[in-house]
Amino acid sequence: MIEATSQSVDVSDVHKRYHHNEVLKGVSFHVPANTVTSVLGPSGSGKSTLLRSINRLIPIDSGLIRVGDNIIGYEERGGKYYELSDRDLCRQRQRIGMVFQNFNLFPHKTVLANLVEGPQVVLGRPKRETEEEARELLASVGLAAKADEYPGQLSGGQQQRVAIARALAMKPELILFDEPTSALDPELVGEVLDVMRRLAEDSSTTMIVVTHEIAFARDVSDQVVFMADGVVEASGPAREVLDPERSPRIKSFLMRSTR
Amino acid sequence: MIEATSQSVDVSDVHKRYHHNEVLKGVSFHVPANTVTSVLGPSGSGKSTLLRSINRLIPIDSGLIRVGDNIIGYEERGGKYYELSDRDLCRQRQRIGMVFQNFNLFPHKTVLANLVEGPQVVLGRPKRETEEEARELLASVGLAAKADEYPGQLSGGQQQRVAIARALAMKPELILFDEPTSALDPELVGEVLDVMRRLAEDSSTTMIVVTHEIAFARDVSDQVVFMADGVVEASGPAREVLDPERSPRIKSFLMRSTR
Amino acid sequence: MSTPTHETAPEVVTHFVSLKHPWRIAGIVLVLILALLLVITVATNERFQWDVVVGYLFNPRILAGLGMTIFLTFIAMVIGLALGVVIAVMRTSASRTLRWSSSFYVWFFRGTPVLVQLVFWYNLGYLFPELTFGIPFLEPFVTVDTNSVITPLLAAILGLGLNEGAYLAEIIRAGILSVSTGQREAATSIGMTRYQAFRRIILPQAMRVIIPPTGNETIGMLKSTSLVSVIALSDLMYSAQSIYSRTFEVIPLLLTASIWYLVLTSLLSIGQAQIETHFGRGALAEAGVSGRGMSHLLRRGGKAATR
Amino acid sequence: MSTPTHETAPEVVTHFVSLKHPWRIAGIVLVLILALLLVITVATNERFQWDVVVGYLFNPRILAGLGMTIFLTFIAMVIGLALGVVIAVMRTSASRTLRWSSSFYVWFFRGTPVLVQLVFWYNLGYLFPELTFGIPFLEPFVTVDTNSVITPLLAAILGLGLNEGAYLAEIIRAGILSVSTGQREAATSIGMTRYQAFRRIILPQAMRVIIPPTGNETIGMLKSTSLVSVIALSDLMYSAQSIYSRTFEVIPLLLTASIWYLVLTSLLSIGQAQIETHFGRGALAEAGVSGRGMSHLLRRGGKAATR
Amino acid sequence: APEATAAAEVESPFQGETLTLATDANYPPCQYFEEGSDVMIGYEVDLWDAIAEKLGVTLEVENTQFASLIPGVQSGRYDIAMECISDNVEREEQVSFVNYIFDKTDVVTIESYDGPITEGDDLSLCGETMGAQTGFDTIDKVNEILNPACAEAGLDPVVIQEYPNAADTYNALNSGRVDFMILGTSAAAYLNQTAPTPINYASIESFPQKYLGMVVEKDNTDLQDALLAGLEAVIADGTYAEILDKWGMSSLALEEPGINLATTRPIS
Ligand SMILES: Nc1ncnc2c1ncn2[C@@H]1O[C@H](COP(=O)(O)OP(=O)(O)OP(=O)(O)O)[C@@H](O)[C@H]1O
Ligand SMILES: Nc1ncnc2c1ncn2[C@@H]1O[C@H](COP(=O)(O)OP(=O)(O)OP(=O)(O)O)[C@@H](O)[C@H]1O
Ligand SMILES: [Mg+2]
Ligand SMILES: [Mg+2]
Repeated sequence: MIEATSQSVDVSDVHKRYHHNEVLKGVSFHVPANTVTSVLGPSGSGKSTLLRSINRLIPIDSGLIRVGDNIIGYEERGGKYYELSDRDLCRQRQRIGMVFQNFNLFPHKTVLANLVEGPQVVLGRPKRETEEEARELLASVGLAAKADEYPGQLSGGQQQRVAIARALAMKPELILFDEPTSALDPELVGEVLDVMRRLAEDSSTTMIVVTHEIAFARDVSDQVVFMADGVVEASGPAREVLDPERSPRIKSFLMRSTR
Repeated sequence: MIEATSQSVDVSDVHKRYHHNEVLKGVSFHVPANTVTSVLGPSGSGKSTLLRSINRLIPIDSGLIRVGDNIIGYEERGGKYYELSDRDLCRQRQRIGMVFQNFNLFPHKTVLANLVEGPQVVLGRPKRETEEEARELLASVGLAAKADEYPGQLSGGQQQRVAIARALAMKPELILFDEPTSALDPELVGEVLDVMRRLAEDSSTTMIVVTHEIAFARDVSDQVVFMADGVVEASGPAREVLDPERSPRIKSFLMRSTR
Repeated sequence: MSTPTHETAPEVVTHFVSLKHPWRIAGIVLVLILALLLVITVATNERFQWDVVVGYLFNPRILAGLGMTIFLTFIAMVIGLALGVVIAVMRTSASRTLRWSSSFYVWFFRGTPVLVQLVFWYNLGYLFPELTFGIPFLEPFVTVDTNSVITPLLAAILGLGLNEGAYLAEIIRAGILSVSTGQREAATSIGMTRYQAFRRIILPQAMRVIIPPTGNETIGMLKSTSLVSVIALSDLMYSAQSIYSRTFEVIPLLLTASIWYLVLTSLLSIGQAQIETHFGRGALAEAGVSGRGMSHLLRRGGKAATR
Repeated sequence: MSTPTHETAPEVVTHFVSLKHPWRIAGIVLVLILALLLVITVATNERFQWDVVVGYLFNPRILAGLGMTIFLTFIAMVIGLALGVVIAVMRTSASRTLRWSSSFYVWFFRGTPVLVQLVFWYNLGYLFPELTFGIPFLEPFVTVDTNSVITPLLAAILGLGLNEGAYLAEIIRAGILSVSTGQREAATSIGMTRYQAFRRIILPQAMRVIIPPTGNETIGMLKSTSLVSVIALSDLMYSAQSIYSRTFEVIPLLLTASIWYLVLTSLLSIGQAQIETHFGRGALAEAGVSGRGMSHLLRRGGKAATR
Repeated sequence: APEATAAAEVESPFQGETLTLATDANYPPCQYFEEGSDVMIGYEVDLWDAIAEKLGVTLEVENTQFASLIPGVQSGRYDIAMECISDNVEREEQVSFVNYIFDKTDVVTIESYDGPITEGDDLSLCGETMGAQTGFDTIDKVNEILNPACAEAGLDPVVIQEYPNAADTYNALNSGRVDFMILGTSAAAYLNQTAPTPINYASIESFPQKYLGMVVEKDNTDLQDALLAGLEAVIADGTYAEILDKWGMSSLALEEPGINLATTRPIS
């Protein structure tokens, strides 16, 4: 087993616009290595866009994202930052996992093949070993029986769990979760969050989780980032940020959810 | 405005299998007209499959589904039930709305066009009127500004709200919601549920809602159906069904969620 | 783009250097040199006889052939598209009969050479001297001389159109396959009939995938029309051939024809690009307004600013 | 299927009547009658001279032509596919140069008739008497007589292959467009390079959409090979023509050729169906194991049981 | 490597060399493939063999299509092209001809034809539909000579339908698409022997004879002269007469061959 070493994340003054719609208006926050950060915020506030930027799935217009010692998309040589080629960028991304809001499973591959694709093709690890690990992962999210089915044959919640397992199979040092439990029933939410929590502790992984589960944000995460309208409205320890007295915005957000 | 008249739903002994996997193992329950029924249950228990069966998007293997006076997919003539042609089946479906778990928005049409497609093409209503109504609906789910964007340009939560609005735009007598608030933040969940509740009361619509929001099930719905493993484990008033003492299954389901 | 957007905290200015693409530059240079060489050799080579080429460009026979090419291509594609949609839908139908008969159609018309089909239609009179219309077993309404009904032009239209239908059916079927099941379910769930769902939801989304190969077929048809020479019609290419078989100016006349084909192809390509943009609306919007299909993901990342 | 599945509560037995499809039955009957009529007229019509048709089926010239047709089709499609993938990727590339030069390639090779391209390659010696290999501005390594390098076969392979590349590029591009952006993002997010993502995620999903039109192209190529007669090669159709130009048995020999084409097309269609099933795995599984693509939605609903 | 050829009877710079000759062997009796084999036969085949022997050269014969013949000769891929090609002034601007025989045009109908066409009465063709192979230069003659005559006589013109080759034309004749077809005299005689359905043929007076020629690159005068010398030798020793006799074409013999006769010695 490769020993994963955790990475800190530093987002500073990131801007991103789609045509005339400025989605990220200068987002900055810091995620220490080996911690769990929850990103909360209303729908459309730019949470998914932020995660995609950290992975450089979309280019940002300005600002800087640092993961560990690296600036995402660049490489330092003699004080200057050179843009990375596709190959090198992929090497950066190998250490960053991502669970998409709409899963994006590979429909032409079985569940098991979805999981081993990354470890085998990208990391070049042996078939036997990766398949064993994948089956273990599947079992831990309650899907041992579905290994040989295709994503199209799964229910929504099952697909979501496969997506989580696919990201974990790469054993990344940083994982970006985009609402990883939205399609799960309360019982499973608990189980899956347990899996994630264990992972965070065991293998010293840094996690950024976009979520609507206030409970998760409060109980599990070391830090909460509250986004609204493309900016970070508040960030810090959960107790502080999720204090209804802090801002009317957060108050109304929380009020509803505790109903 | 067409006055909608509500319909009762009667599901009896419905079986459905995919290859060797029996997904619905004899599901029966009754939904009185003009009530809200929540369907709860763990992931993979067959909730989505059930909703699709009610709409006859998938054929069932055996059993009977009655909506109002009609058996779905059949027509009574002289004591016998004749299978419906595609045309007549569509007439049945016009009165049944559906919000899909994965939204299934029409990606080649703008948000507004997604909403008016049904009213204009299926019901043949005038452009002016339907567009006005659609804009109102969009405003009520907080998306007035997104009317002319394409689904691909929306965030997950925005897409989900469009999907809800699209189903409501048809003013159906029965609406099937498949986890309609999974992608929404707590604040919006409240708003959208309000929209749905108002609808249920105002226009006497029958609603069946697959949901993971225990709070919604408890507060809003007249009846809760708890599914597990392809059968109805319990059904009845929320207070009764969501009583942890009722069965170990329900107990473990609820325990986690109230954490 | 690389200008600082926030004046706050003007710390260390980091220098960012965009990715260089030495191979790309080498590629540009190579392509340009090759293109230049080609243009020079072609333009200056006496053996191409450019004066003859230009002289024939508006020759009445060539223009008549051009007209025939355009006319036949247009008609054949219209018939082919109509047939193709029907057959593609039949091939994905629930009814075994419809599926089998449409598969048979595709098999038969893709399987036999157009040339043979043209000869067959043209010589129908040889095989069936009279055509009879009427209800079976009753006195026929009309009986006509086959050769007078099946004019060469009709034979050409039948031969090319029926044949093209089989090819386009496959293309449209592929298009239908590319649209996810969820889309049909969504259409059905708002009460659309099968026809409405196909017409308004499935087909418009399938179009993105249907158009490029249909462009191929149209451009291919421009050239296939020369097969009608076997039934005494003369299209663009055959007109050129019939001139050079008299004058022996083979290469110049082939060039004349090629120029016209290039003109037609260019017009079609422009049309194709526009139709593609039209049907790609949703996807293009997703990729950013100025984007081209999925290319934004392949494109060099955005520029980072100083911090 | 209509048997009661639960013995509990045997209430009123309701009778369900499946949907009748009178039109479908009429259709079956019509198709069968037409097919029968056609077979009878064709088989019994003396003018088809079936004895002659059969007599030529294994004629050595016909078989040689058949071999040439198969060989050229195979080579041209292999070259075409390789080129097509490269050009399709170039057309969706971020680099303007790559996009432009690939667009130019497609425009040029789709725009000029294959016949002209074949004549051009064959007569390269007319335009460039010697071919020189070497590094520019240095002493060339080899200088050879063009006509001896460009054999007729090489000219045919170049002409057909380069041309086919342009057509297949469009088809593959359409296939790439059919795969959602999310798939590429997902591939990228697990650290795949652009090439790996294309090879393992995009292309396999695009295949479903690529295969049917590629089948068209392959079958079209079987027939297009007859153009190589212009450069002294003789394929199946040309062999038939060269026989009937001596014996004047035009229709029987066209039938002989057609039979072979039908045989080849049938083999290709079977292959196509199997490749389609292979690449449709995921989608087929979704539609139920016994399903065919999206057809389950179109199919008559399941049977309801008595309650 | 070319095999040792018989000693040349005619002196030429090509002695012992290999010359390439291109043809389209789908045109009996000029040249075509013998039934069931790859052996090319025809009166032109006999003739070019005889000439090659006189010149002491080896011929490499390539079978191709018309569209390649002329560019092939011009590009030097081929030295000679022969396919019963008729000589005219226009063509001589592109290539040179070594003329070796006359040809005339015959009118062919199927045996069951019962229309107005009668032998010797050219105007009886007026108003009928004619099929011809594309590039056959008698088509021009119909347009230039016969149709004006028809118009003068107050008759409808001949309707012309062009087909890619003789067999396709014959097929159209057979299925009643055209009333008659025109063919070179020698080809008509051959068709009479082989056609699956019996035919009638008659000659047409208003169409003059024309020269057929071997096609050679314009500037290659050495080869033109050599071929002419070889041809003259073949005529002189009687082989020429023998060949024409064998193919039943003695009436078309050209006793005084020449180069580019369409301009240097026009008929009529
Ligand atoms: N490809 C795109 N083109 C144009 N606009 C886009 C695109 N993607 C996102 N947006 C816009 O950016 C804004 C933020 O989107 P994002 O997906 O980041 O929201 P989010 O915070 O993840 O919301 P949710 O909780 O609903 O998923 C939205 O208003 C959306 O309309
Ligand atoms: N097309 C299909 N082919 C095969 N199996 C299927 C198909 N669709 C659903 N299933 C199976 O049926 C079972 C029930 O699926 P369904 O989507 O109804 O679950 P669900 O209750 O909606 O779950 P969730 O809460 O996760 O959405 C699952 O085990 C799934 O694997
Ligand atoms: Mg989001
Ligand atoms: Mg579900």
